[in-house]
Amino acid sequence: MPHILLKSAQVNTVKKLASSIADEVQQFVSRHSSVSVERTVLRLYGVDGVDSSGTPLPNAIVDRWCANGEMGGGISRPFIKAMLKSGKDAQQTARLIEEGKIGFDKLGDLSQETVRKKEKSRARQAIARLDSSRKRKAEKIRKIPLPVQPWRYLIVATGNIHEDVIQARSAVYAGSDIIAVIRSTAQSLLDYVPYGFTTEGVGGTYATQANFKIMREALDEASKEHGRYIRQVNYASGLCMAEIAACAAFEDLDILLNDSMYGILFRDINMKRTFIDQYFSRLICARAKILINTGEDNYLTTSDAIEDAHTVTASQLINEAMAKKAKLTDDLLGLGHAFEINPAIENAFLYELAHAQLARELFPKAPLKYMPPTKYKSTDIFFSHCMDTMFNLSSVTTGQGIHLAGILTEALHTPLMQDRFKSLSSINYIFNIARSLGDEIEFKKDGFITKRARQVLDETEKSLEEINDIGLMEAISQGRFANIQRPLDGGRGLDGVFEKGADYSNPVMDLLEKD
Amino acid sequence: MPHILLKSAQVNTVKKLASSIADEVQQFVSRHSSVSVERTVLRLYGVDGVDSSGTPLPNAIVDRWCANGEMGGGISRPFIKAMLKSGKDAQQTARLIEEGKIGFDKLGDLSQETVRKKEKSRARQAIARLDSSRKRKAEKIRKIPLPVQPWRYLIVATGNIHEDVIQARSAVYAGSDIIAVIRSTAQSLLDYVPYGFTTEGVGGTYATQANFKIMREALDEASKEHGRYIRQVNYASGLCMAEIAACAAFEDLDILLNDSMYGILFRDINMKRTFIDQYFSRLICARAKILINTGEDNYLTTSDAIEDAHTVTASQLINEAMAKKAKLTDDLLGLGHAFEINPAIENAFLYELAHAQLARELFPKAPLKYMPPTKYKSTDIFFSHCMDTMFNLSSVTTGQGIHLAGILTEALHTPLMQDRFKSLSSINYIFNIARSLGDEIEFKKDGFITKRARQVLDETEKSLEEINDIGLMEAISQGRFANIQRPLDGGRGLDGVFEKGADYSNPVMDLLEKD
Amino acid sequence: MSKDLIKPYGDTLDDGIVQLSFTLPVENGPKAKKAAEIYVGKLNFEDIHVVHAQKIADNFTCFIVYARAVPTIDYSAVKVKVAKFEHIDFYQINDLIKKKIGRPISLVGATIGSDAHTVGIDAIMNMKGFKQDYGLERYPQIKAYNLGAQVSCETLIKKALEVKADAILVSQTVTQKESHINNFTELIERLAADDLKEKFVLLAGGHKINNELAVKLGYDAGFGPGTVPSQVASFLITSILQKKGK
Amino acid sequence: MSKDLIKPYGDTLDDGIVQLSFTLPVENGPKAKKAAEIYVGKLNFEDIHVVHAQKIADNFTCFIVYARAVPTIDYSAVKVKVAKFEHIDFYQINDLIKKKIGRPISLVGATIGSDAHTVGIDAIMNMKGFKQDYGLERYPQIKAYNLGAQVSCETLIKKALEVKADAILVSQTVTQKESHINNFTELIERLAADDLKEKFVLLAGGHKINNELAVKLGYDAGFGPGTVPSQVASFLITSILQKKGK
Ligand code: B12
Ligand code: B12
Ligand SMILES: Cc1ncc(COP(=O)(O)O)c(C=O)c1O
Ligand SMILES: Cc1ncc(COP(=O)(O)O)c(C=O)c1O
Repeated sequence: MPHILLKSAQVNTVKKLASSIADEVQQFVSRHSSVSVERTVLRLYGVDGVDSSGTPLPNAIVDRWCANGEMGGGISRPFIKAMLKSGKDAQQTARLIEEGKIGFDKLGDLSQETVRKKEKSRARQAIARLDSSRKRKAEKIRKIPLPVQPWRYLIVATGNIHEDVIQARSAVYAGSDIIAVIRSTAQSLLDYVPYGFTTEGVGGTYATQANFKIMREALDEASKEHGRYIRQVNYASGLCMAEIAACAAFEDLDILLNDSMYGILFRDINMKRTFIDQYFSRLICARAKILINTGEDNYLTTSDAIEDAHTVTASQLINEAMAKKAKLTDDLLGLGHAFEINPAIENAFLYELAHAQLARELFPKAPLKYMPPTKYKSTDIFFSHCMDTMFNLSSVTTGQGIHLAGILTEALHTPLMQDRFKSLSSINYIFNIARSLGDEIEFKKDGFITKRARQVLDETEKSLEEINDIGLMEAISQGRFANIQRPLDGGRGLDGVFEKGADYSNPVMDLLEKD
Repeated sequence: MPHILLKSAQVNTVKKLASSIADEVQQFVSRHSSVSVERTVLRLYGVDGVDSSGTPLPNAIVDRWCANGEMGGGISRPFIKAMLKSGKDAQQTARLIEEGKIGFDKLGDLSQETVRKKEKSRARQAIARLDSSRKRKAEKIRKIPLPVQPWRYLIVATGNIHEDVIQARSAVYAGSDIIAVIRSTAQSLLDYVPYGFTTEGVGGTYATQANFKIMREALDEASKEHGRYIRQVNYASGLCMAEIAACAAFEDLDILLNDSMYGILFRDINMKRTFIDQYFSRLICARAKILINTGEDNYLTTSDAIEDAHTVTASQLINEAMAKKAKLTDDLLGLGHAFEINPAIENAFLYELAHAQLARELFPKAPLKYMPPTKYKSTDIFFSHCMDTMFNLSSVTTGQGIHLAGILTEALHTPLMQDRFKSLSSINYIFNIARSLGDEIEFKKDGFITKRARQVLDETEKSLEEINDIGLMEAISQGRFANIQRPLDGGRGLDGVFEKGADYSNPVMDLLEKD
Repeated sequence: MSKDLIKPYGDTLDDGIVQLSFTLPVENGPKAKKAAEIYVGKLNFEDIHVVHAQKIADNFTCFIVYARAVPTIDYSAVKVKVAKFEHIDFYQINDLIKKKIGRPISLVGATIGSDAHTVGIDAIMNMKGFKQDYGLERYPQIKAYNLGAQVSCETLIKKALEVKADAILVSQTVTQKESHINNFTELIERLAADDLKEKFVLLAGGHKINNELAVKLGYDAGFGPGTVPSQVASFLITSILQKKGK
Repeated sequence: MSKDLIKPYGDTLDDGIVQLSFTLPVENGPKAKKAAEIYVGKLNFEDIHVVHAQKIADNFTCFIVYARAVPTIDYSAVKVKVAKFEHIDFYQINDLIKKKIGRPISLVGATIGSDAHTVGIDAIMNMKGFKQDYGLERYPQIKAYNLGAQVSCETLIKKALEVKADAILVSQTVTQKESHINNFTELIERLAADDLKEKFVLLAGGHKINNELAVKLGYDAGFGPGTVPSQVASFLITSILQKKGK
């Protein structure tokens, strides 16, 4: 790989600044929980399914518990009490609560000791479930190896999980290494995880545990057929980050879109809610070895890729710092960035190389997620195909990790089966003919590319200093990312946030934080 | 530009070897002439038009003169005698000869002195005509500047010169800098230059002086409209190299395809004939400042681009050496090469860069002609478009001169108007976003690219040594270029070759050689 | 052939050449190619060349075809509804509002439904504008309220009434399963139900919107890709004056 | 819908989606776009989206269109003529010739007319072959004479008679203005005139040739892109044996 030789002192400085910014957020996070964190605890304890009106049981239970008033203690203790009372497993207990046969108001007296013990043992079982998913995946990868990077990431988005399977198989046939099922438009705004397999969605297919399973089975088959392990991706961001992480872990998903700020900025979800949820969801990912993808690429769809390049880098550093607090290791950090410079700019490709290489060197061990051009994609599909071809070249040259396939019809529609094939033809071609280009060229010392990368890092440092001074929440309120301003108490989901009481109990989180 | 640092001693060696190879050919050339060289003399003296049966007058006259037997002396002297006899200009004299009113057998007695004087003055007028074309072009370029390199070269090939003009205008609108009118299939096998404008051709449009004029006028208009001087190209190779050069000069063409070996290898034209004709045609080009394009790219359509890369380099060196003997200066040497490596080869792009850069550094002042992929173009037009995109990148990165546009439908048909537009969109995009890439990267010292370039040069040196030992004509007989064997006395046009007598006279050539 | 009869042009007038690409749910092979050829024949083409056939999944083959289209159409008979207005500039627009209306005009804009795309409506409304053309918020004579994305019809109408808007600007980007049509229509129906439709100039916009579609759906005009704010403002002023009968 | 009725597939069965690209000889603008839409309608499409319209010359506009094709075809009714032979390998072919014919077979091949493309015929005939498949010259039981390109029909027939050829192989690459059809036909007519047509197995090949076209023109078979020599040899042996009634 060519190098831009970052100053290591400066790298240390920016990493420290990011860590300090994350610290402050973490202090807030540790004092709070949310309804979806609590629902996640239930899911991890084994609650699933829907009630008679179609509401997912975790929601139904948490709603009842909320109605009961005393939220500061968390759902774990009262639910475990109910289990002790019913003498049944979590699922059956949940049913009893839902049917009104057990009420949170009359759980009776149980010794603290007994409850705590039961909580611990349930929590350990929950962790064991995450561990077994991690082991199953490791075993699969031992048998059917991972392909080389950059990994070719293709989306499917028909709205119908069965149709998605057909599309996914086709993509794998053409060379894809990773299949992402895009979610139905605005699922991130739903304060529950839909249940069961689904065949109706706009712009994508609902993320449900059943859908995860259907796709994973298809991909396991495809992995065998094609001799490379095909990873499966879904999206955690939204009002149910941790719940989706749990469902994903249960079904052996490999990657989740999981950004500390995407929901805030692009879905107008309340920032407190988001920070709380992302932390727990990431703890789960870390344990189940689910790689996370962050969403910095999105910034460049609303702000300029040259002018605001440093916001991407700053956000990557913050995402990294927060991820580390949630015990995610470098190999699980699919930090996002994108090839989004206006093609009318002279030497745009040199800027792109500089930005991509900067990310590469700042996070040398992370499997960076690299997003293709989208904003400047033309309805001239032939021209768009050229842009993707250059994106492919930039990716393989700078050694990116997760390569989101650019699609020639990006400016028109979600990809047709043939669009995906055309995209992969270009990717396969470029990755082959330029496989070692990065190893065989150097960027001129103090040339344009090196200077540009340094400039972005300087701007990042400055920006992080400012954010550190005012705090991340204030920075977001001021519109420092993606040119989007979000007030502290605005957006959806704030009503689901609560302060932890002195008696708050979440033994799953405790265990995840400990080991 | 990145560098591969050729050893200058080795560069000297290969240039000397090529020069020595060319010397031997030149010795042969200077002892011979051909019917088409003689027809060219007539054209330069001012003979044009056709006889009643449609045969071009230069052919009709030379045929009569041949029939008369005494060819060793050349056409100049007898024709000048006829002019003196008729007291008319060249054209009228030619008419009289054609009508049988003047016979070559009865030109009467004229003092050597008188004839020689008249020959000289006609020759000087001929040269003046070439000079005035050169000056007109210089003047145009003074007013409407040349665009920057790489120059975007597009072909038109409808068969109908008027339709070609429409296509050419469209290409210029989309960004083309150079328009080449491809010739009708097999025109190179015609032993005459067709006369008048033409509307019927297969695979291209006949090269005629009238067609040249029509296109030049259209391009002059387009140059004005778009503020850049648009060059015009046609093809000299074939049985009429020098005649086409003369016609092209008369109509202010800028570039001619003019290779010392193309006709031999790809058109099965006799090698003696070709060597003789190319020399005179190049003298004319040098005088009229017509840039020549050589055809080494064609080799890679029949032999392998990696295995036989050195044949391209060897041929470029030979073409250069021969061109220098014909007084062509570096700025007129559009030596050919091509992007023709099998895309299934790993790191094919690195090989391409190495080859392109080698050519660049071996001929630093020549406006190299760079040919796009053709052989491995797929009928999958989307894939082919990606290949062209990478070709465009290689070109701008290694600083090529004349950039032949790759067309996505290369494997299907001669370009449609919309194909040309799509091609130029890619070129314009790449040239803009990667304009300075070559200045900002370096090839690793002793890395793959450098080593590959050196290997090709080593193989070239070896090959030139062998060719120098056996002589170029023998080398061609053995199939050293393009894997095509052509015997010394095989192929078309040998019957038009004759040995110069002691009294051979060609005052135009004398003047061209002198100044 | 009269000079208004046209058909596609490859490299010769009326050669009819068209490039097609599509997938058939069949396994690749000579029969699949033949099927593609027959299929394209049914689409009113002749001289059909299936130049490329590529398996892209089990039982799916993608084709690239060149063929000559047979029909001609009379170009002189082609009619298209364009939004009618004179495109004037920032200064002229402000002047005109001052002179002819005598008070700043008021607008609300939003992306409705679950569509989260704001870039389109922002391009028209935000200060900085689009393609070197100032956004509507920058016009001294325009009070522009941009509610952003994911806005319900209810909220939008409420705001429009609250600020006494002269016009409502609606953006839609997601078009899958006709969701834009549904959302545009919902707004119109709600306005109609409350008898508010005539109160506002109604504009629709987005990357797959054109004037014809918008008018069909009941809007006063529709604007697609490449629209600049001053075009929208020009149309608005023309239209508001018309409504006022000036 | 019976399971043999098919239509194009975008991302859902029977959605009919097709991509088209073509040029109309009109100046770009809303009317041009509308004309493109109407035109595609005449080609039996519905739900037509003219997604891109681009001026490519004065008075010429290039369009990219996505639309849903209306017709369906019955795949079970699609019939295609393929050259009938069992594809056997180098050794089997030589064996078969030895056993069944008892002497080496003899072939002449050439690119006829003014077409200078030899790569295609060379791929089939030259020693080194194509795609790791030996060329016909390499077969001990085949005497293959490759005359190269730009060969006249006369020369080719003369050579075929001279070497007592069992088969004649003809290649054509340039197809503009139907020049391949003309050349192929000329050869057939000359052979017929001299009553030689039945004397040889006649093969046609080239980058736009398929079996159907070749058979229509009077050849025994036609071979297009991707053909390897052993396929040709396999067909030849089958066909020669048939002629001999073995
Ligand atoms: C940027 C972008 C995003 C950003 C949006 C950020 C933001 N704050 O807006 C992010 C990353 C968040 C995003 C998300 C998604 N996106 Co999106 N996105 C795009 C993208 C790349 C560019 C759109 C854009 O900004 N264009 C630039 C603006 C200026 O153009 P414009 O919108 O056409 O606006 C102009 C005119 O139309 C007009 N105009 C627009 N509105 C109005 C209104 C009025 C009143 C007037 C007068 C004029 C007017 O004026 C504007 C200026 O000229 C396109 C692909 C592309 N290249 O087009 C996909 C695209 C639009 N997205 C798409 C999809 C499917 C999604 C998702 C649903 C994917 C998913 N399943 O997760 C999500 C979710 C979004 C949701 N629920 O709505 C699809 C839509 C497919 C379809 N036709 O239905 C596209 C085409 C990509 C694709 N090929 O799949 N996206
Ligand atoms: C190489 C090449 C050349 C070389 C030819 C070198 C040579 N000695 O053959 C050169 C550079 C000389 C050349 C010149 C020209 N070419 Co050329 N050329 C090509 C190119 C790039 C590749 C063709 C090729 O070699 N294919 C590889 C072989 C292996 O494939 P194939 O021919 O299809 O053969 C296979 C099968 O068809 C079959 N087969 C073929 N013949 C036979 C015969 C039998 C009996 C059998 C059984 C099978 C068989 O088996 C083969 C192996 O599978 C194509 C573009 C492309 N990528 O296809 C253009 C192309 C064929 N050329 C074209 C043209 C127009 C020309 C010129 C006329 C251009 C001009 N006006 O100057 C000239 C002149 C040639 C002339 N008069 O014939 C056009 C043809 C357009 C058309 N459809 O009519 C093409 C398509 C390029 C284009 N887009 O314009 N060309
Ligand atoms: C980090 C992240 N999360 C989630 C999403 C998708 O979110 P939604 O389903 O809300 O559209 C994206 C889309 O690009 C993303 O980058
Ligand atoms: C040097 C040279 N001359 C001439 C030609 C064209 O020759 P012809 O008109 O004989 O096809 C080419 C074609 O590529 C060429 O490279």
